[in-house]
This record gives sequence, structure tokens and C-alpha cells, in this order.
Amino acid sequence: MADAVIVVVLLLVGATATTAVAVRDPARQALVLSVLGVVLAVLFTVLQAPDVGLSQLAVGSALTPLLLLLTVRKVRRRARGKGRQE
Amino acid sequence: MSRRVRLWLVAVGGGALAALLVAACLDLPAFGGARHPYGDRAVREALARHTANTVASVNFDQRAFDTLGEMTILFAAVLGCVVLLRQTRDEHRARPEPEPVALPVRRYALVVLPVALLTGLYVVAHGQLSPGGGFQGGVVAATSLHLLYLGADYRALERIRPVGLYEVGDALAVSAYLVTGIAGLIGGSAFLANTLLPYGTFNTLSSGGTVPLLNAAIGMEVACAVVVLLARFLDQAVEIEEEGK
Amino acid sequence: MNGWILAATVALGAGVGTALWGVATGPLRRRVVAQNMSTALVCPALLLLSQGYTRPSYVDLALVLALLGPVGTLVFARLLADELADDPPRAWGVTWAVAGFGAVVVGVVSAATGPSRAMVKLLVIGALLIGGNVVASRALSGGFRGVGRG
Amino acid sequence: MNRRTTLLIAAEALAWWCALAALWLVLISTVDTLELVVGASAAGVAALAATAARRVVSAR
Repeated sequence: MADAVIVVVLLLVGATATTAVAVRDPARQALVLSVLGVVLAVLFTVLQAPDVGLSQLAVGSALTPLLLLLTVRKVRRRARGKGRQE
Repeated sequence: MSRRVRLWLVAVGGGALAALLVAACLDLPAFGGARHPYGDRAVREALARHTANTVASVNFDQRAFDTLGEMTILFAAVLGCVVLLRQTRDEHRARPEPEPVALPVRRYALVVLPVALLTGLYVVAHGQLSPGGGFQGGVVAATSLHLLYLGADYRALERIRPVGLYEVGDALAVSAYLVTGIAGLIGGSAFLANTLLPYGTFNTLSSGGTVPLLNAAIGMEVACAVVVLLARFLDQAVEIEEEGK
Repeated sequence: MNGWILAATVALGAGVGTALWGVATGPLRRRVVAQNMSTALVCPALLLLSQGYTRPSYVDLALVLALLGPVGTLVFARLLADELADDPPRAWGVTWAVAGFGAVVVGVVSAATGPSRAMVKLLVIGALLIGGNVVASRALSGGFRGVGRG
Repeated sequence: MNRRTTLLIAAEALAWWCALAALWLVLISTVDTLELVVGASAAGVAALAATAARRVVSAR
């Protein structure tokens, strides 16, 4: 019974990670990825590893989405620029 | 290679990997057991050096050399990004246009920026006492500065963030880690050995010998590295344009 | 397993499960709101876990999440502003409901802590979390006009 | 920049420093001298950042 929280969070991590793979559009994928980061941080916390959880929170909640979305924006701008030239 | 052969190759490789993983999993110690041979020794060593957070003791004392490797990886990765994402000869910089931002969002960014920066410094400074440490705090502090991009625009961020200074800070922090290691060598024991400083009172800021110093070096390194990395990404996404547009 | 951990389990299972469903399906406006809600639900759950394990230092995780979670939503609001401007989210009901949940959890955990500096820390986390999520919600529904490219 | 604006900026930074130093006292668990010194410097850095950020944003 004491492990119920671990089971619930593990299931959540499994479901979120599968969703992150299944979603195809990079911007929407970044949204799922940021949820995955937060859920992983909870998993590390319930497994009594708060240091790792804190790393995951720091990186996953704001930094990873920012890097991903900036890359998406650059790629889209380039594609738009190319489209205008042709 | 035809599509069929490729699929077979993937199936065989994946199946073998799955079998190996399952075999390894079956041989693992039981989940949540009471016997932790490594944990017991790590905790004993951490307490002997008056470090309240055993993870910090493992990272910056018992395995400080591994952390040097990790730090080098981050340094090299950021260096690679800086080289790859530089402005090439056929690109030019366009001035970013100011973005209209709703007033509550701007006020929130201006208030949370210093609070998040302070929290990052708190996490770095208390790495040997509570969960956290140089890496976590450094990332929080670096992220906090970018609230200025989110709450205002890129030009505002550029004016309080001279990238050159952060590049110098990154290199200085890496050298500070190495110098602390060499100080241990000169002090009569081994590279990065925690024998130089007094271990202090348990559960205070000055406990743990060199652990807080190494933590601070890592915190500065990570904060500067993330700022430089994001600066390159922002430059590419916002300012740099190809010629002929 | 005590009441605190049970409450955290329920919040995570039901709340974050729903948020995951919201973030995985539907139009973009629903997905960004669900992402914001996941932060707003996990942060109180972390406070409950810290209380359940009687480890006051775990509160730092909730502090970092209360600061950086809304920042993550602001990133999406800022960089997806073009797409969101066509179809802005209107989810004030959900926002205030989840903010109320956060306020209740912070209140109960503070009451269990008793008057001390630790309680003030919990209240600061609560204020940062609720303020951050409301502002992030505001930013999603037209906080950035999405015409510039700065 | 005349004396009046300098004075205003100094007052703003001081106000931020007081608020952030109080926040540091809330965050920490045990209070001792070194903790106070580190907290005062950290609050100083954050107060400088806050003042600079507000000036940059309002100067546009």
C-alpha cells in the first residue's frame, strides 16, 4: 500500500513518455515534454532522490521548452524565407 | 539494403536488447530492500566529513573527479554550440522589433526575475545541506535572467547581459574547480582530495571542507554556460538572418 | 502511507492524469492550458509529499517549480503567440479552480507546520504559485499580441 | 544622469535589497553569521539585477 504513490507516478511517467513520442508536431511535443519533465521530477521525489528531481525541474520546466521552441522558430523562419525567394 | 532487411535488422537488434535488459533486470537486488552496501558507506563517509547532504558529498568529495568530467562535457558542449551557431559571412543581423506585452505579464517578469535569481543562489549556497547544488541552482539563476526576454523583448535582455563577460565567467569557474583540485595536491594529499579545509560544524554553511567551494564553482560554470548557450540560440532565432531576404 | 501521501497520490493520479489527457489531444489552446495546469497541480502535490515524508527540505522542489513552472508556460505563450492569437484559450474556470486547490493545500500544510519561518516560506511558495499561474493564464489568452517577431 | 535620478535608483536598489534579504531569511533553516553574510551578498546581486532590469524595460 505504501508503494501506491510510486506505482501511480510510474504509470504517469510511462503514459507521458509514450505520448511525447506519439505526438508529431515539434511545438506540441515540447508541451508534452515539459509535462514529462515535471512528472519525472515527482517520480524522483517519491523514490527519495530530491537532488535529481531538482535537476529535472530546473532543466525540464523552462529551459528545454525554450531551446526547442527557439529552434522551431528558426527553422520555420528559414523555410518562410526560402519560400519567399522562390 | 532493402526495407525488409532493415526491418529485420531492427527487430533482431531490438529483441536482443530487450532480452538483455530483462535478464539484467531479473538479477537486480529487490526493489525497496533494506540492504544498501554502497549507501551505508557513502553516508558514513559523508557524516565523517560533516556534509549533511550525502549526494553533495558523493558528487563533490567522494567522486569529485567524475564531476570534473561532467563539467568538462558541459563546457565542451557549449563551446561546440558557440562555434556551430556563430554568425557566418552570408548572414546579417536584423534589429529585433519590440514585442507588445500585457502589463501584468511584464510586472510579473520584473518581480520574479530577482526572486528566481536569489533562489538560484540559495540553492547553490546550500548544496551541501539540502537538496540541490551547483548545477540546479546555476540553471535556475540563468533561467531567471531570460524572464527579461519573456516579459519585455530581446533588446532589453541584451542590454543587461554582456555575453563576453559570461564567456569569461564560464572559463574562470572551470579554472576555479581545477585550482581547488590542485590545491589539494599541493596541500599534501591527492587531486581534489577534501583534506585542505576544516570540516566545520555539521549542518551549517561552512561545513563540508571544499564541498561548498566546488559547489560554487559548478554553480557559476553552469549559470554562465546556460546564459551563453541561450544567447546563441536567441541570436539565431531572433536576430540573425540569411542574406538575400 | 499517511493521509498526506494519499492526498498527493489522488492529486497526481486524477489531476495530472487529466492534464496529460488535455495536453495530448485537442486544439493548441487546450494543450497550453493543460500544460499550465500540470504545474499548478504538481507543486501542491510536492508540498503534500514533503509533509508526508516529514522532510522539510523537500519544500525546495516546490519552490523551484512555483518559480519556473509559470516561466515555462510564458515561454509557450511567447513563442507560440502567432498560433494562439487566432484561437486564444479561455479557461478562467479551470485556472481559478486549480489556484483554489493550491491555496487550500498551502493553507493546510501551513497550519500543520505552525507559526514559524518555515510557514512563511510555504506562504511565499503559495503566493508565487498562484500569482504565477494566473499571470501565465493571462499571458496565454492574449498577453502577447503575436505580431512582432522580437 | 543627474543627482536626483542617481538617488532614486539607489533608493530603489535599497528597497529591493531589504525585501530580498528578508526573503533569504525565510528560505534558510538555521541562522548564523556566515549565513547572514552570504545572504546579504546574494540579495545585493539580485537587487542590482532587479534595478537594472526595471531601468532597461522602462527606458525603451
